[in-house]
Amino acid sequence: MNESNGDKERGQTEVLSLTRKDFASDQEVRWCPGCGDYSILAQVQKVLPTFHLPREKYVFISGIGCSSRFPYYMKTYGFHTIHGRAPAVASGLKCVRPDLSVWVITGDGDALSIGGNHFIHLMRRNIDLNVLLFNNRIYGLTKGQYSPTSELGKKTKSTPMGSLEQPLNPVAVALAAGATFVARTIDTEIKHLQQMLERAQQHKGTSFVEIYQNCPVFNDGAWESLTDKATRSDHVLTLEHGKPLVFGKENEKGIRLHGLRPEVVALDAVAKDDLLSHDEKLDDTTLAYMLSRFDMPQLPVPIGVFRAVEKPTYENLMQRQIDVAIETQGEGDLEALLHEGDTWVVQ
Amino acid sequence: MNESNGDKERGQTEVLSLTRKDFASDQEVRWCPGCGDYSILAQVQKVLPTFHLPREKYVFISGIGCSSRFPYYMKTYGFHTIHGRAPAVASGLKCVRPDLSVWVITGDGDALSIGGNHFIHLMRRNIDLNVLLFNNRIYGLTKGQYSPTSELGKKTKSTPMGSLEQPLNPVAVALAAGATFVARTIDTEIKHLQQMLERAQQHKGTSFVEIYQNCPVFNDGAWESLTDKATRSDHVLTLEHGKPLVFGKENEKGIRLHGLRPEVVALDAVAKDDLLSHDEKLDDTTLAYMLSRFDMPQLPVPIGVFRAVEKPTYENLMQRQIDVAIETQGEGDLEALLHEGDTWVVQ
Amino acid sequence: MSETVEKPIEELESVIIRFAGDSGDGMQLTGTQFTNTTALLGNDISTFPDFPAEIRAPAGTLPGVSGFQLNFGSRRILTPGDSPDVLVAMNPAALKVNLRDLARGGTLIANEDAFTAQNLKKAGYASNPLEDGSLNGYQLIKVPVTFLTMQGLKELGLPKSTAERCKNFFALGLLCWLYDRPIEPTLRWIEERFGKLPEIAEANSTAIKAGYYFAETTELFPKHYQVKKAPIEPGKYRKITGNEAAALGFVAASRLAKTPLFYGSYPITPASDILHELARFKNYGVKTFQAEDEIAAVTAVIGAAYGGALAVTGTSGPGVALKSEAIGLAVMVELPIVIANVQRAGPSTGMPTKTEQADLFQAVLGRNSESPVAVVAPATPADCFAMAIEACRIATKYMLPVFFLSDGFLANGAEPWKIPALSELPSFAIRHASANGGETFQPYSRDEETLARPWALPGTPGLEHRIGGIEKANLSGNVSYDPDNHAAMVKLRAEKVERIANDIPLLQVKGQPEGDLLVLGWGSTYGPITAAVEQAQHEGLKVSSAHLRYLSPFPRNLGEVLGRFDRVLLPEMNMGQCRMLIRARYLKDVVGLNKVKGRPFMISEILAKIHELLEKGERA
Amino acid sequence: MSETVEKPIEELESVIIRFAGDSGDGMQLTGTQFTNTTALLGNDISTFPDFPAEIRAPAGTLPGVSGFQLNFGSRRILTPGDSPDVLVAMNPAALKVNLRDLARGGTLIANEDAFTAQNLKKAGYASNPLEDGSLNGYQLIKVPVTFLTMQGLKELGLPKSTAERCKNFFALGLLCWLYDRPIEPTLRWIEERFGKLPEIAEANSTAIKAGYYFAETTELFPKHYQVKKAPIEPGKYRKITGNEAAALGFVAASRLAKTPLFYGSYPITPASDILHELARFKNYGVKTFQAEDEIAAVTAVIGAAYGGALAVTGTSGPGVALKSEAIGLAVMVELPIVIANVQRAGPSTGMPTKTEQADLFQAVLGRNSESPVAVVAPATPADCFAMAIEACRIATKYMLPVFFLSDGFLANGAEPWKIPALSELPSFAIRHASANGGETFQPYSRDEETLARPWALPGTPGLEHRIGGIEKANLSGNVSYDPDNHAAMVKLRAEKVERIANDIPLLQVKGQPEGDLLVLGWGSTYGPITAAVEQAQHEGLKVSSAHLRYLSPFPRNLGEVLGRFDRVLLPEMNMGQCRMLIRARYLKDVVGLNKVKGRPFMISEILAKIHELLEKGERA
Ligand SMILES: Cc1ncc(C[n+]2csc(CCOP(=O)(O)OP(=O)(O)O)c2C)c(N)n1
Ligand SMILES: Cc1ncc(C[n+]2csc(CCOP(=O)(O)OP(=O)(O)O)c2C)c(N)n1
Ligand code: SF4
Ligand code: SF4
Ligand SMILES: [Mg+2]
Ligand SMILES: [Mg+2]
Repeated sequence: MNESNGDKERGQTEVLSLTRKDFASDQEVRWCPGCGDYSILAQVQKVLPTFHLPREKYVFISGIGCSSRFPYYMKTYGFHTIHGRAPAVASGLKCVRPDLSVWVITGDGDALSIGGNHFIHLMRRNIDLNVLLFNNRIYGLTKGQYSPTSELGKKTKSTPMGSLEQPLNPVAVALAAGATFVARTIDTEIKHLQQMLERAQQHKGTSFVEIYQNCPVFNDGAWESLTDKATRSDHVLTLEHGKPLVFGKENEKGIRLHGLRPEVVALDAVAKDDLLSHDEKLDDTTLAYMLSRFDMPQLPVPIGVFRAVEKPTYENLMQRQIDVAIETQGEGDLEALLHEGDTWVVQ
Repeated sequence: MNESNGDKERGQTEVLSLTRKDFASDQEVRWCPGCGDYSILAQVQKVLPTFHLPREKYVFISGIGCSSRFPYYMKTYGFHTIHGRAPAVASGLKCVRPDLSVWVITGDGDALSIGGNHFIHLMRRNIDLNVLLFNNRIYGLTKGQYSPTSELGKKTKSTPMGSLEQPLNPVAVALAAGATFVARTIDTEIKHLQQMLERAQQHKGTSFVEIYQNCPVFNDGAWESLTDKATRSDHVLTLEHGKPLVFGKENEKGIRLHGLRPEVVALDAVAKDDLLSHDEKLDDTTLAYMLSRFDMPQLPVPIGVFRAVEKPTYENLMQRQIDVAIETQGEGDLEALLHEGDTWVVQ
Repeated sequence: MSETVEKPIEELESVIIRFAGDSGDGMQLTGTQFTNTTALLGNDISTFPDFPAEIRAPAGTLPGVSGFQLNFGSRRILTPGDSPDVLVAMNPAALKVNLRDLARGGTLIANEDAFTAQNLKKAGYASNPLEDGSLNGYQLIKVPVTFLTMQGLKELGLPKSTAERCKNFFALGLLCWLYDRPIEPTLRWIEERFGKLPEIAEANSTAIKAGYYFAETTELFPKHYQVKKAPIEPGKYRKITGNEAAALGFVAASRLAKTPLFYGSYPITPASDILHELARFKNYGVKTFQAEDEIAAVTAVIGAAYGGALAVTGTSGPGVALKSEAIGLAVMVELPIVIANVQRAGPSTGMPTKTEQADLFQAVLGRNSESPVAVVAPATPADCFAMAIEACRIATKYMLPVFFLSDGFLANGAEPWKIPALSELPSFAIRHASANGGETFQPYSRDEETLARPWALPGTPGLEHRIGGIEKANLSGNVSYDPDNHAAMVKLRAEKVERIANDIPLLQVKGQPEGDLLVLGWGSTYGPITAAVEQAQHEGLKVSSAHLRYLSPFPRNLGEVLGRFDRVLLPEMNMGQCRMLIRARYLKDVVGLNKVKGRPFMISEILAKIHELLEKGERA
Repeated sequence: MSETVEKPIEELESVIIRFAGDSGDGMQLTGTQFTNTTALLGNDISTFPDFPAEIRAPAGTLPGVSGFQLNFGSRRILTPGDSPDVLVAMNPAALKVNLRDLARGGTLIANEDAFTAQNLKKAGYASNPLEDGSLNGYQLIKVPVTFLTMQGLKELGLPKSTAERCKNFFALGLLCWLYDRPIEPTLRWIEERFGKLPEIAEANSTAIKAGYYFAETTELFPKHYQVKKAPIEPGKYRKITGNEAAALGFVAASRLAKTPLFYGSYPITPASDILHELARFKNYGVKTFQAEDEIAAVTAVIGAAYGGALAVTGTSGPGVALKSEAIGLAVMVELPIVIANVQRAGPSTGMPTKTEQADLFQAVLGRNSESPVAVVAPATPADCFAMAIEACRIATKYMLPVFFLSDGFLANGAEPWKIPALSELPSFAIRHASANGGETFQPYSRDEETLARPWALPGTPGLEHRIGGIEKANLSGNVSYDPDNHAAMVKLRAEKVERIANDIPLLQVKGQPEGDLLVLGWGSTYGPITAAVEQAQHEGLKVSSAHLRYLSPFPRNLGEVLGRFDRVLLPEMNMGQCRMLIRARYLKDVVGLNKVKGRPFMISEILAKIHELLEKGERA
């Protein structure tokens, strides 16, 4: 967990020339063989150098879970906190250190079960953090209980006859809570995953990225129909801003709106102009919300950016109040503060 | 807090003849003069007798806050728990006692700040509880800090220069979390409030009712534009299942959809058929979600039932698994259980 | 102001007044104004408000009663006073709730206009106590306050309800004459406060004058009283409550440490006022964060500490319970945070507006596994300033969580505070680790003296490292499941706390350094204990007192001090929590005096116990 | 099975074997099968698995090593054993991690095929320990397990990886021969388990046989060993782990009390298995609720208790921290809940897969204000059954929260359990309040003996009442801020816990009832303490032992027992938590022996301390 600090004095040129390896710590990666977390780690380590930020400016903060071991593998600052609380720890950090690039790494249990409250409040606060939720629809670290994103009827150790709850849809919940940036991607979609990471980093405000991740040990194949070559193109809809919603092996299918009801149409029968178009910049979240609800078998599952709108960030508003207070009342003076209010002198 | 129990042996006829007074406990009501909570209490006490359930079948469970003192004033079973946890306490109770009519009383801080996690999980579990959220957009009991539903820029004791967070929309969050019944009403709309309480009681599954409530002491007039006679009809849209969305003093205005964008239109210019119609029974929550986002000044604020769909309740599914297990494995026998697995005899 | 014939004036050494009325009657304001005037006159003072639990319970009811007690004198005043000499009762409910505390033979000033049939019923009186002789044991003075106020304001032509609402100022005027306090400071205050509402300002000014002149004129008051200046240390003073002092202390610590303050909190009685106070100090760079719950508050604070802020979270007992898991994280990652707990009566929700000091166990021992922290406790409202700074100093120097244990009594109680010169404040420099030419950075290396690990801030080139709640290898900070490392780290974390004992003052004994009896205290019991022991010493008893402001670790000489006394009495507003810690550690048979009534100790209660113990044992 | 010439057989009193390999090597299975066979032979046994922290750390690495230790004998076996006599190491990492525990001169059976250059590197070996002489102090037996397994399975024509995966069965066969255990029980088990996969079944059967015959034939093993039946109490037995026993105990309590069980929990190591076990018992009417977090788990359980269920929540230390606030609510509303805490090493996340017993403070004292609860702690894995029932009995009889303090050592450790007859189980009837003709119902009236308030269930006509976390008026249960009532209620709640002392067994001393030294223990230290004291007694030392299974309240005679011994030694897997409680209460200078290494005590560690104390003091 140590770094030599020989690179203290490096200049901008060096920063520019960082590579993927520069972001790999000396700790052995200890996920199970075949775990989707490996790919996510690799993509993060690949894109970070392209942001031209020096390594010390990155902080990875996680809760508890398999996914939350992520910070140990990054040669940046890292904090493996407690279960569910990474969003709050990261919020405190970002409030006092807006200069840092802070990433929250969390799992479906960590973010949505024990951490659900911090999750929704982070979304509405719009603190400039990047949140990566590794959704494997299972509790990995505790060896396979169902999670808040597990499908109804899921059989696990804790639910031998099947679970009884409707799964939470992380994208829908984030949108409803007011998230300004919401995206979804898949561990195996390497390029797309990289793009989403870049978009998240570019966005000022809370960026939420749900990543479908496979847990080969406790929930193998959870996303198979989206990753399997044979079915992938019929089941995945890639969202692109300003573009009509099309999918299928030869982009032969599209989505049309019938009142408020989306339907799949064959492109040869329908003009492209009649298709529903994606717009990630809408202030109204209805479209994004509708898309978040698309699911198999009726509709393809969207990946990409659901929403990306600019709003003031919490930490900037916070700093602005301080600036205004100093402007109007003058920089605080301890002496004056102690002598504030009614005083009297005893001789 | 005591009741004489002379009515132990009463029969069905007596049950039928309960009145509002039978639901008032002997405790003095201690809200501030003019508090909106009084009206809500009165409506609850008025509608309960119409459900023809004996008093002992009702349980009111609350968290902490002004609103959460509610159970003390009901001559039923009552449990004033701890801050934010009423949904979980009520869930445990209902799981083991599906025979009871369990009501959760909560505030905007109680339900959405400290209790946000239990709130979303209650919604997705669909346990048959009635949740009344008294939304006064402020922390009343702790004397006036901003709450998760306070508007951005709210000046309070804890935010003298204004709050920094986008408010949460309770209806939108409940819908996104999968709530099967979601409604909204206003403390001063006595009849409508009563209707919503009735609908909540009729619904099997979690019924969530947001009640706009005025706190004259710390947030007076929060809902004024919706309750003021002069502006009310232009600002409030009453949802009715299967009916087009119209509002205004003389029902002269309606809502039309332009793609996914709702707009206010004058009814003389537009045919009623072109208006957006309400449908609370849709499995897809997009319409309900869109409505939940309606807000002044562009759009009127909807009250009424946003969604009411039947799904199996958690406690029934739970019981069903037990029934199936007993059917297939036989009623558990302690002797057999102790002797389960590999055993050996030592002579 | 005294144009009429002077009535005789009698000198008193000290007076205890309690103002009591409906929450709507403005008794807190009356009390505060009287206090401010009194402070300006140079008396020593101590005050304590007693709020109702409800925001605004129905007018005239018992739960709606609001009280404010003030003790002032020409000698040192250590507590708000055991039992009032004077009770001002603005309605029957106020009388009912407060009469039991009034000293036998004490003065009772009652607003007779409020003793209507309806109000009597609300307060549960069968007959009017002002008439039925039940108050014969007291000096009852019936004043038609409401009527006289309305009379006085008649000419202003105000709406009835507005005029009536001025009756607290009438009462204030009356008391001012009675205890020979000028009304000018209040007139000035009214001017400032209501300047923009001239009608209200005039009404209030008129009312206070009316009260003053009425008292001067009426035969109800044949004489009045004087309380001379107290021999107070020279200096500039202000009145301060514990919560105000704590807030100032945190800001001061931030300035002293040249480190911005981050305060994360979720509102809870009686701690919320610290948040409110700090939210005002934005021009001091203070960032306040109202979190979604206590868990978010403390974890955000841990994040802020990680980022290099002076990081403080504040709450009361139930909130600390929720924070326990995260405090354990701070112990493990050895980051400096301060947890201010303004204790209230429990368990569970308990009695939120009442005081208690029963969260000591929770602070010292209330986490999973071996999770040692430091604990400090202010002794008086003003001491909250000094101990808030101490908490910050210890946390940042030793890199660990520090509890600051205040309570409802300190938080809302007020006393005069001699404003310290900046030069008197402790200085504490904060050092952050920086890269050190090529050497491998060891996030869990340690300072030889304090055993603190380096505070290495994200953003510092070359110090990239990872921390977390899993057991850490010493030095490297890597995850470690090594059995011997774990044992070593458990001991290191405990030793770090123990070392603080070298860095805090020794326990001071007031009175003889050895003897029959030591009365030991901690936290807000300081006032009553000190007063009782001084009284006992005055009576010639061989009793001394000592006060713990550091609870973890204890001052180094505690064991030795205990050894010098035959017996040790430890009064606590709990069932014996500090007593247990001391008994376990020093095997000394410390005797407890335990009060869990949601109220501070009375001097007399402690004095009685001293008498009892010394009678049973030897008498000096 | 022994067609060849019989090799000589030697009798042993007891043997400690540790199986160690990569997590993928199936060592837990091997150990379990060996244990089951051994149990059927009538030996006494004790086992303890040592899981890696990672789900599946990379193959061949040190963190990926999984171990299983078994102690069996023809005499009473109290612990899984201090240091193995035999270590089976399936790869270099397993050797590296476990060698330090192997008894000097002990037998080391190594799978030499796994000692490849790559594996040696992964384990951090510079040279091959099997070759470089570094293992000279041990009896090294190198077996090409992988090769021999493949050979044995050649005819089955399986894919290489499938065949290779059978090597644990080969090793099992080998050990079976070596300790003269039949392989038939395992063959039967394979049949049952893999019946539907005949290929796998055949492969495994073939592998175990191959191992058995190889051992019988090879000159590597010139003799084998026999461990005779232990003189165990007659009866029907099964092997049981602490978590299994706890789950059974809760179901049994539910049946005994004729009250359905509701178990609310959030998964956490090492408590999750109780949830998994209970989820299987739906035909017993058990309702399990996997909550969104620990707070929801415990509050749902409070709701279930309110509704009349036997309500239990289970977790480990960090989870208890989160539950603290709600447990305080249960104290205030006096509802019966059981909190099962399967303790793990801390603080914070700590070492989740390792054991410790450092949450005693948290259980007894870890809440805001005065918040007394009862605490019980099982002494052995099987004792979890009895103490789970006790926890439920006490909670429902006294109407309060009860902690059940297990730990990782008990939870995963196994021992033979003599299955009790139903008639031997404690009976406990639960009474619910019912309306009582016209009388006003008092939800806070109390049973004279237990001080319990009535358990009045919603749905009962005529008992409508309100409860909550604000202080309650005695009898009526109304909200009360009355100072005297609060003091009385604080004392009542404490007294309720104290009264339990009349209802639990007295502390039993094993050995002389008085003497030089008492070794006192609680929880999972029972095994090593008892074994060490028996050994010391055998050596003629005047030492006795006593074990606390009730920590709050303590057994009534604890003070008296302590008084009968010159010295008291209290070994604990913490820094002295029980010791502190005892010192504070009885002012007895109890000596601690504290181990916080994530591992249970070794018998020798305790014995050494006994020797040290008795040498310093007088020798018997
Ligand atoms: C307070 C607390 N409760 C429970 C746990 C146990 N726990 C650790 S991770 C986890 C869930 C992990 O699931 P998820 O967040 O989906 O991460 P994954 O392992 O699947 O990546 C649980 C229940 C804990 N560490 N702390
Ligand atoms: C654990 C805990 N934290 C904080 C509090 C203090 N508290 C009580 S009620 C409340 C907020 C009340 O707001 P809301 O839920 O909106 O109810 P209202 O009073 O407005 O009806 C707070 C912060 C508490 N009682 N317990
Ligand atoms: S258990 Fe699943 S999520 Fe966890 S490391 Fe293994 S494969 Fe990945
Ligand atoms: S403070 Fe507001 S919400 Fe609370 S009782 Fe008073 S008016 Fe109602
Ligand atoms: Mg997961
Ligand atoms: Mg509110």
